[in-house]
Amino acid sequence: MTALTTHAPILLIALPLLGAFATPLVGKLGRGVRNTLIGLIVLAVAGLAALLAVDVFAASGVPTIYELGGGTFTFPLSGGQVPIRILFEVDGMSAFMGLIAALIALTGAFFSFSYWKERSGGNLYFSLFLMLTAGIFGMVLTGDMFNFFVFLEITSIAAASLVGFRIWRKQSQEAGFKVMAMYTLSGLFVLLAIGLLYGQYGHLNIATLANSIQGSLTDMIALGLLLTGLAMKAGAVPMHMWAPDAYGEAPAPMSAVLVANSQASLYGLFRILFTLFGVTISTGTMGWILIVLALLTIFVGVTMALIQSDLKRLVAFGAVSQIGYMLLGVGVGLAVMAARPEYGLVAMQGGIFHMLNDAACVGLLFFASGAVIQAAGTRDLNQMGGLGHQMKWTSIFFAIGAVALAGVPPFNGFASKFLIYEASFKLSPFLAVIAVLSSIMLLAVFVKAFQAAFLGPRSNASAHVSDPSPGMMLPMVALVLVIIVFGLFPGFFVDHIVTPAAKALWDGRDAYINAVLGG
Amino acid sequence: MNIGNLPFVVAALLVLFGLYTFLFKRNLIKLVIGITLIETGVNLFLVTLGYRTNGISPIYTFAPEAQKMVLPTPQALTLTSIVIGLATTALLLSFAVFIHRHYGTLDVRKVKELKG
Amino acid sequence: MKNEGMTVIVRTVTRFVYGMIILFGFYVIMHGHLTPGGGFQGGAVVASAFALLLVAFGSSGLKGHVNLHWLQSIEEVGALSFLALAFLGIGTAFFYNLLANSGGFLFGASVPAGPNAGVFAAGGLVPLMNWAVGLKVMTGISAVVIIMLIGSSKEETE
Amino acid sequence: MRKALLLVIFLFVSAFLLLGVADMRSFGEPQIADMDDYYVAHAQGEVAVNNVVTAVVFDYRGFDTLGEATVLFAAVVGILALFRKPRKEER
Amino acid sequence: MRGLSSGFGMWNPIAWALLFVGILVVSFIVRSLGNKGYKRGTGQTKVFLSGNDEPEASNGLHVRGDHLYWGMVDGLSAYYRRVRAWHTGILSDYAAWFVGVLALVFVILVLVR
Repeated sequence: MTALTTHAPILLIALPLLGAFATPLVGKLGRGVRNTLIGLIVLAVAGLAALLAVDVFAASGVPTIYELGGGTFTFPLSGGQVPIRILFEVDGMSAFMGLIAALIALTGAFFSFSYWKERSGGNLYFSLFLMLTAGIFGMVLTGDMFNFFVFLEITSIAAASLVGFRIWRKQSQEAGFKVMAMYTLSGLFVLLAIGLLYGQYGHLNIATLANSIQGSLTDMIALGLLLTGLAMKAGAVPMHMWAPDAYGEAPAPMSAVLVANSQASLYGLFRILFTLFGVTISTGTMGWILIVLALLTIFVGVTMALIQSDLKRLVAFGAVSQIGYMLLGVGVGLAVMAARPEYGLVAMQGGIFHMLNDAACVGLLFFASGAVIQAAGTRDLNQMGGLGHQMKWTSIFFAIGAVALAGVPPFNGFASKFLIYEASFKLSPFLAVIAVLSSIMLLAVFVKAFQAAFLGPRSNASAHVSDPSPGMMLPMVALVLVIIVFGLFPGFFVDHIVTPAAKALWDGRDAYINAVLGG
Repeated sequence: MNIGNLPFVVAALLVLFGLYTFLFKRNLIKLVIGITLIETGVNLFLVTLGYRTNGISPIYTFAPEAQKMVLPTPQALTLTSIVIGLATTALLLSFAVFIHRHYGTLDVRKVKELKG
Repeated sequence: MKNEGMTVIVRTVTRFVYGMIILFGFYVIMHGHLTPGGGFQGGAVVASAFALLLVAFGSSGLKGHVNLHWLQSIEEVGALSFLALAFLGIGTAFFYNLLANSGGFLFGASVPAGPNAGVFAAGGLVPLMNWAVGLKVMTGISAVVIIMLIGSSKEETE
Repeated sequence: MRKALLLVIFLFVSAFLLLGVADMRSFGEPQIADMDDYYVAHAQGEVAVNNVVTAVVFDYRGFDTLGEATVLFAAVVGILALFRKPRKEER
Repeated sequence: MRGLSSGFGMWNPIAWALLFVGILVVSFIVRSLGNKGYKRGTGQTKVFLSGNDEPEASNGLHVRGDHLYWGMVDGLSAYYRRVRAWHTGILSDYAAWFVGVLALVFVILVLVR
């Protein structure tokens, strides 16, 4: 058991990679064998992520170190040693992101088994899915800048291939090209920034870099490149335009995974701002940059969602707007970090808790809309109607996901947004007003989608549809359960999962450095 | 600011040429070329980072005695980054092939089915 | 345009050199731990020989000679064996090089410090990984080139 | 008009980037190189390999190489997926 | 079960649920105090549309997606015209916005710090 816990970080990446490499071969033996293998792998990954999270949260702020190809040094280092191998450094925030990735990977895989059953290229689809999962885990667990870039590129390529996976749709190809181009652009600028940092300090390990960073002009240029590149990969307005294309055109379960991918980029952004640069930069200025990006993201995302007539694209713009809430929560925390008032941590808790809630709700919405589109045979909201008569459960799930995402009590979205509203109100009432207003508009958006798709009289077009197969219902039920449980007991989860994650960013910089370099 | 780091400036200029190509050209293939240029610039930058004056390549087989060696890490990073660049370029070009098949054009301003 | 390949001169020269290119690629892979090069570089060299063949003889000249499924399977085997080699050291840590300096039969020899003539049987997992990656890269890049050529030439004839 | 504005912004970015690069340490004189010195000094002893770059690629930073192999694999799988033959009902 | 507390506000879903149930009970009590003359199946249950008959359920009755909120979209048309024109769908524009934000961030970081 202890060996499993020790090796959990690497197994979280190696197992999906093993699956990804083996899937095209195993797929030749038949669909059942392949699905069994993938199911076992995602279940194992979910178990390992939970195990790792329990282990890390129990350590009360001391990050877990895993040295790849280790045996040279013991950590923390002492006496002039420097980390020479790639390190995994798992603190509360990494473990929290691992939980999100595991939740989405688990539900996405099981949803895909039924969703992609009748389509071509199933082996390649699952291979890419597993690589995307491994990439997300790698991004959130690694403690090495260049390793982070490598995983960033793995997610980029796998994600773009999945976006263009419906080769018979021309929009899909267009979205694939756009996404790949933008991801590559952001990845290359991130690499340039890593090069700048390496040239200055001769290291690639985040903790070592953080220990020696000065805040010179070159560092600031590197920070600007990292900030912009990762914010674009997270989908912050005004660099969000690829995001609705990608989320809208990818297969429905993969849209959920893409959202988790954006959140992993967001994690990278937070890691760089809080841990790598931390107090060497003016946190107030950086915080306000994040807040401005957040407000734009929230408002533009919601208002654009309102006028969409494509169901997937509507949900996609909703997902874009939710990225803004995370940015807002953490941005408020960063803006007040120098003074360290009480509400800074509350804002960070809200922003980070919202990541998990957003993953569950947006995942549910994408799953439900995928089921709807498959049943109705159209993506156009203007041609739908009356589906609720036949698809009772799907419509209920869609409604739950929608009200939870819009922040209607008593669901989980409200719990996290409540913290964001309260804390951002303390910084400036204007922020809270925009946030609340946009939440209300988001509810309006989903009322539109619900009314147009599910309500209305029975029609000939909607007569022969039915709820999807149990294989697709089960993941949706799981996400609904997550939403309800997190909504009913927010205090418990904030205390035990979110607060360690928020504290790891808020005041975990020294612990992060000391875990590698010694006190 | 010193003249001694001109190689860094040259590498950054290559990145900027690529960015210019990406921003101002209309043909999708030229956009891909722009990305490749950025990539090459970044790789060149990484390699220049590792140079040590009068250093030899970090390989001991038949190496001259008692010489300084250049830094090995940037070379390893560049190797990784080159392969990543190859993969992205290949994927982008495949997408371009399909866009041409579906849209009949490679003009970036006409490939805008997804808007609004 | 039908893809029939290039002139007689190019074809003849290609027939002459492609074997040497492949041989050179294998040499680069094999001596990756001693001389400049390694799995990636050697794999790319071998793949360039395939690309040369494709350019010289065209995609129509390729039919029946290369099986894409086989290429893909070999690539997966290469990737899996690389992962398996990395898993070998999991007793200590992932990617632990447990064969280096072990004195054993498989690349277990030690290397004298400082410049030397090179010890072939040293390096532990490194030469094996070179082979795995080389296998993966040569088949992977060849597969990419072949797929893209076949795919885009199909469009032109349709 | 928009193009001119974009050009100005682009030149602005160029200026900052060049400034940042020019402000670095001078070429050929890395200030801190303890990690690389470790590789050069210990590659023969620890990995038993003469080629230090190979030691870095496959041993010290081997995980990056695995990631890189994955990237190439992902590209091949993605291209295979793009050029696959869709089923009749999917066209 | 403890709820959330943000320093000056609190949220407890269990308390909220209890309150919800309480309000439900009160509204049922109020409802039961109402007029007992109500009968199902008579003219009393008919929908009252200014004295007109209720139209037959048909496809034309369904309010389609784009018809919802047209008033709001119309009212914000000045905003929507701009924001729609902004989402051109052209890849070069995507990159242009990226470069624009990069320039802004550089200015803030280098000049303002």
